[in-house]
Amino acid sequence: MSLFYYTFIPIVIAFIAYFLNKKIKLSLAILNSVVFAYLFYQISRLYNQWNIPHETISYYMFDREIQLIFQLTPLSWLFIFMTTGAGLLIAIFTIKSQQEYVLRSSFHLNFAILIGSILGVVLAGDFLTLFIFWEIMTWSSFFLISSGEKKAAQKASYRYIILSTIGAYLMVTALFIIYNQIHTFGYNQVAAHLSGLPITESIILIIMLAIPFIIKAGVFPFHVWVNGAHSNAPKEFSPFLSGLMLKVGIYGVILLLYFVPLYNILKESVNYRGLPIFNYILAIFGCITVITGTILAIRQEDVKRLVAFSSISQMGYIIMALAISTPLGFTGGLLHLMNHMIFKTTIFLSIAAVIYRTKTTKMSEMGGLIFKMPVTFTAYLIAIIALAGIPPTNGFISKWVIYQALIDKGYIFLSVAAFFGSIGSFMYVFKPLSTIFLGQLKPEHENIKEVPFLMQLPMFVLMALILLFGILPGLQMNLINQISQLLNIQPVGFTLYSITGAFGKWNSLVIFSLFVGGFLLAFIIFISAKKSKQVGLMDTYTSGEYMDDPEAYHYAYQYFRPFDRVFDSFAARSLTVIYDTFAQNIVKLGNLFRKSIVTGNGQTYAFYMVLFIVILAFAGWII
Amino acid sequence: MNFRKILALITIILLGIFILQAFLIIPEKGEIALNNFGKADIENRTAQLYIDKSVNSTNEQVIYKESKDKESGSANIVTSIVANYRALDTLGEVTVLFLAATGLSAILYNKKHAKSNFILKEDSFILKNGIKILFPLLILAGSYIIIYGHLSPGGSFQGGAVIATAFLLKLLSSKEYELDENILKIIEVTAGVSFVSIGLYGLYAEGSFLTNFLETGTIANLFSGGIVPIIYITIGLKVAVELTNIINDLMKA
Amino acid sequence: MTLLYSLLILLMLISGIAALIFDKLVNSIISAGMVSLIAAFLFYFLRAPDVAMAEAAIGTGLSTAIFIITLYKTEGRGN
Amino acid sequence: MIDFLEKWSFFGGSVLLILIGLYGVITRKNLIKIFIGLSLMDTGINVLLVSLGYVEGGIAPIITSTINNNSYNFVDPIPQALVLTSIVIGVAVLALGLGVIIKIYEKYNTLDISEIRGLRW
Repeated sequence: MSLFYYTFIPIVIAFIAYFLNKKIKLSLAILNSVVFAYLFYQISRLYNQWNIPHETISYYMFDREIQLIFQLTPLSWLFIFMTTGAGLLIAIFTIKSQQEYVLRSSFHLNFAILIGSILGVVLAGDFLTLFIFWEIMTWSSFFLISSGEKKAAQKASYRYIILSTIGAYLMVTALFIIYNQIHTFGYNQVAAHLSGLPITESIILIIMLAIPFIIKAGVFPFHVWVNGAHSNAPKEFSPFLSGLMLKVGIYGVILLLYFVPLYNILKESVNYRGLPIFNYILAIFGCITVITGTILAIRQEDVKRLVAFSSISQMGYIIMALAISTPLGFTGGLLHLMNHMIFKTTIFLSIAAVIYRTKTTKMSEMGGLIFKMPVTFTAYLIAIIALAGIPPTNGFISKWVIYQALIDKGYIFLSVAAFFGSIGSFMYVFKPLSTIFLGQLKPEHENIKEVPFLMQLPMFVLMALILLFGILPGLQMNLINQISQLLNIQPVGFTLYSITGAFGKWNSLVIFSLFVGGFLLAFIIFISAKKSKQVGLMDTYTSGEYMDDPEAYHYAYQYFRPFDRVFDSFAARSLTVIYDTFAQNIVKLGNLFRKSIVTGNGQTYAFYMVLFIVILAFAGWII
Repeated sequence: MNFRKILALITIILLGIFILQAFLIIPEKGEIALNNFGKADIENRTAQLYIDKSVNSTNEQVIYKESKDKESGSANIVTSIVANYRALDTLGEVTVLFLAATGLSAILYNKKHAKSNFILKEDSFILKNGIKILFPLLILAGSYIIIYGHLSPGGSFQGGAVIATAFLLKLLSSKEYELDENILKIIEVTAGVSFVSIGLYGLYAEGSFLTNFLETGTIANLFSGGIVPIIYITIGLKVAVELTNIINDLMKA
Repeated sequence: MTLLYSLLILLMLISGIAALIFDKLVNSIISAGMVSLIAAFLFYFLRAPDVAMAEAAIGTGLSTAIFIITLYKTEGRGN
Repeated sequence: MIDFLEKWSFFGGSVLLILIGLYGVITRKNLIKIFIGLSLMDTGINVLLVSLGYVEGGIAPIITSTINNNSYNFVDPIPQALVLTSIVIGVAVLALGLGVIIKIYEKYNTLDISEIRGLRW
């Protein structure tokens, strides 16, 4: 099958199914699942066929030939495989979960277009193709975010589209500047051209090209859209948004840093401890992203916002690892990218399942769902173990590689940030666990049941993947080493069970056996020990006080308050506030201008017209 | 005199200077400029062809009561321009008039009709009785001006205005007087439709819109000028009705 | 003859200025009608009898009338 | 002096009338006065157009029993025809504007344009 059809099929099917869906309920979700399954099958067959030739589709515009170029590399295979896999799982999940959702048809339409456009972005062989699909992706995801059920979804999507548009403008400007000089958009030609330019000029162009990717990846100065968009998007789209959309930004960063070998260009610029300054700044941004995301995640009372901030901080890890440009860093970044996609999708899906049953996202309104929704609970538990980086899950391995890379290069600040983020992630993922699943059951949730099987299925698959890659990281390393070869990076040694780091070897089989043993021991102790007694949530003893706000007395409310207090001043100076102040000042300036010129008096406008004519006449007279 | 007015005055004086200096431009070869007062160069203007009544430049003399079958046989050259040479302009102009009147009734449309259609407190005796004599005379004068529009000064616009004035006086004179809007509508529609259908018949008979298809006759006879008097009468009716409508609407507002 | 035209034009300009200056709107409207009337004379002197008739009937008569009607429908109601 | 008047009285006078009307449109506060200004501009433009077509010693472009052929020194008839339509359109548009004024007065109960701020955003 031609590469072009991978992008083409979902988009066309989406439109057909959209009209079908008006007549037959659920047809769109089922059709989407079938199409994604087909694509998934086709793409998995493409593995190891890296010598497929470039594919060119030409069309004419204004008497000029414009080409869409598609190519397949191990890197793009990784991304299209992840995209269709996640798309398939989510499409299966939505069959049941969206039965009461009003904007169902448009959700599936945009979702299929989004999948197609992401495939296009990743398979693109030159910057023009990439940009076209990039824009389709931006718009379809914008519609998806704005179709969230909360009112705040519109504001969040607005913020998202504003940032994306700024990025797109910068990118297209840079591309036109480059095209004007070399008349081609190809990756290699652009890279060659950039390395020939004076260093300041090429760095400006590189930054203009990089900013849209960094915005999509949600890295520090542009992370403001992530929390709002993730928490307000439809519950089924949040997993995809966090699991894949952010990763597409990372794909762009990889493209610029390695694939288009800009690293060589940047080497000639100022270096800091053997690292080009651009890379170092990127790494610092990643590190700030980790800290910001972690601190803000701990403060949240809304479970989706919490996980959204956790996404920000995990993206920081990936950027940090990729930016330091060592073989180990690259491997760690890519490993964490895959693993983060798997466990973050699991977390969001399990939360979506909880929302599906309880219809709320406030943690203080839930509790004790462990016996009501055991599968969801297990999925969440395993995913957060992975997120916190505890063996024998995949999250541990990728974090371990990243730490190795950081310590090997001796970046103290970055390492400290990484450890801080790891401990912080431990704190914030524990909060939903203890408040949603543990604790006392709320009276109104007495009759809750486990979600339907179709919704459990994706969670089972993802749980299995977390454990599988936790035990056998060699499966991922195989592909990553192929990518490393493609990008001329020295591969990292590995076997099926183990990875060779800078200071030693990680053998996951041994660790896994140890953990299973330990777990069994703990389980036996747990079984044999006395059970704790369950009490009702509303049995709180208030000493005769009148409770006007029961929420505030829930133990989930301000769970880590002592910790938060340390960072209160930090959170108050959040970047969102700075952006908002900036926007308000611009509005004030505009108002000042408006009030003096646009007076609302028709006569003034008549006077402007006369003045304009006089100025025209004067201009004609002096010329 | 505040700052605002002084600024306006200065701007307007500047504008005046720029307009007036346009009259001082002496044209170079191939350029067009405004003529001096009284020095209009009619020989080289289109107007000469209209005066000669020969757009195709046969340049025969047009003689009072003798010349026959001139392309536009009306003695009043302005009329021949309005109703024949540039009749399409006039059609557009009538359309603007119609739109303005329609727009006015749309703006002032009042469901209740409760407000007085009159502005004086009580009927004036002199006006009321004077109008009885004056009204038919004014209608007659207006009709004369319209019908003799192709022979003497005057024409449909002037005559229409005179007729509208007659109705204005009638409306002013009496509280009870009400115009029958249906009749006005019928006249207006008939006039408009006949104007366009004359044009269309010209298209059918002679090959282009609003072309003369009747005999033009001898210049300065009452029955001369081909379609000019007919068109002028339709325009006259239309102008009279539209202006009457406008006044009626304004008074009923 | 030139002097006569010039005087008429001067009168027209003075009427125009007066129409803008008068406090009472009725006076303004009458002054504006005066401008139209003088313009009608000027048209006659410019050998344009058709235009003169139109200006006299429409500019002087109807325009002034609709101005007065509007005035009475707005601020003049009650006077 | 006479030469100057002969050359400039019509052109200058009509242009001045246009400018007076424009000044009124820009500075007067009363809506009816603004419309008076507009009608003054209208008149000024009409006079200017007709005077541009004037020919020295010319006669009105009508063939009558005394002016019995077309070899006389006629003035330009085209500006006259244009001005004829312009006058009628002028009064129709003026009436439309005045109708709007009546409605504005019904809504805001004032004719002062500085108090009618419908054009603000």
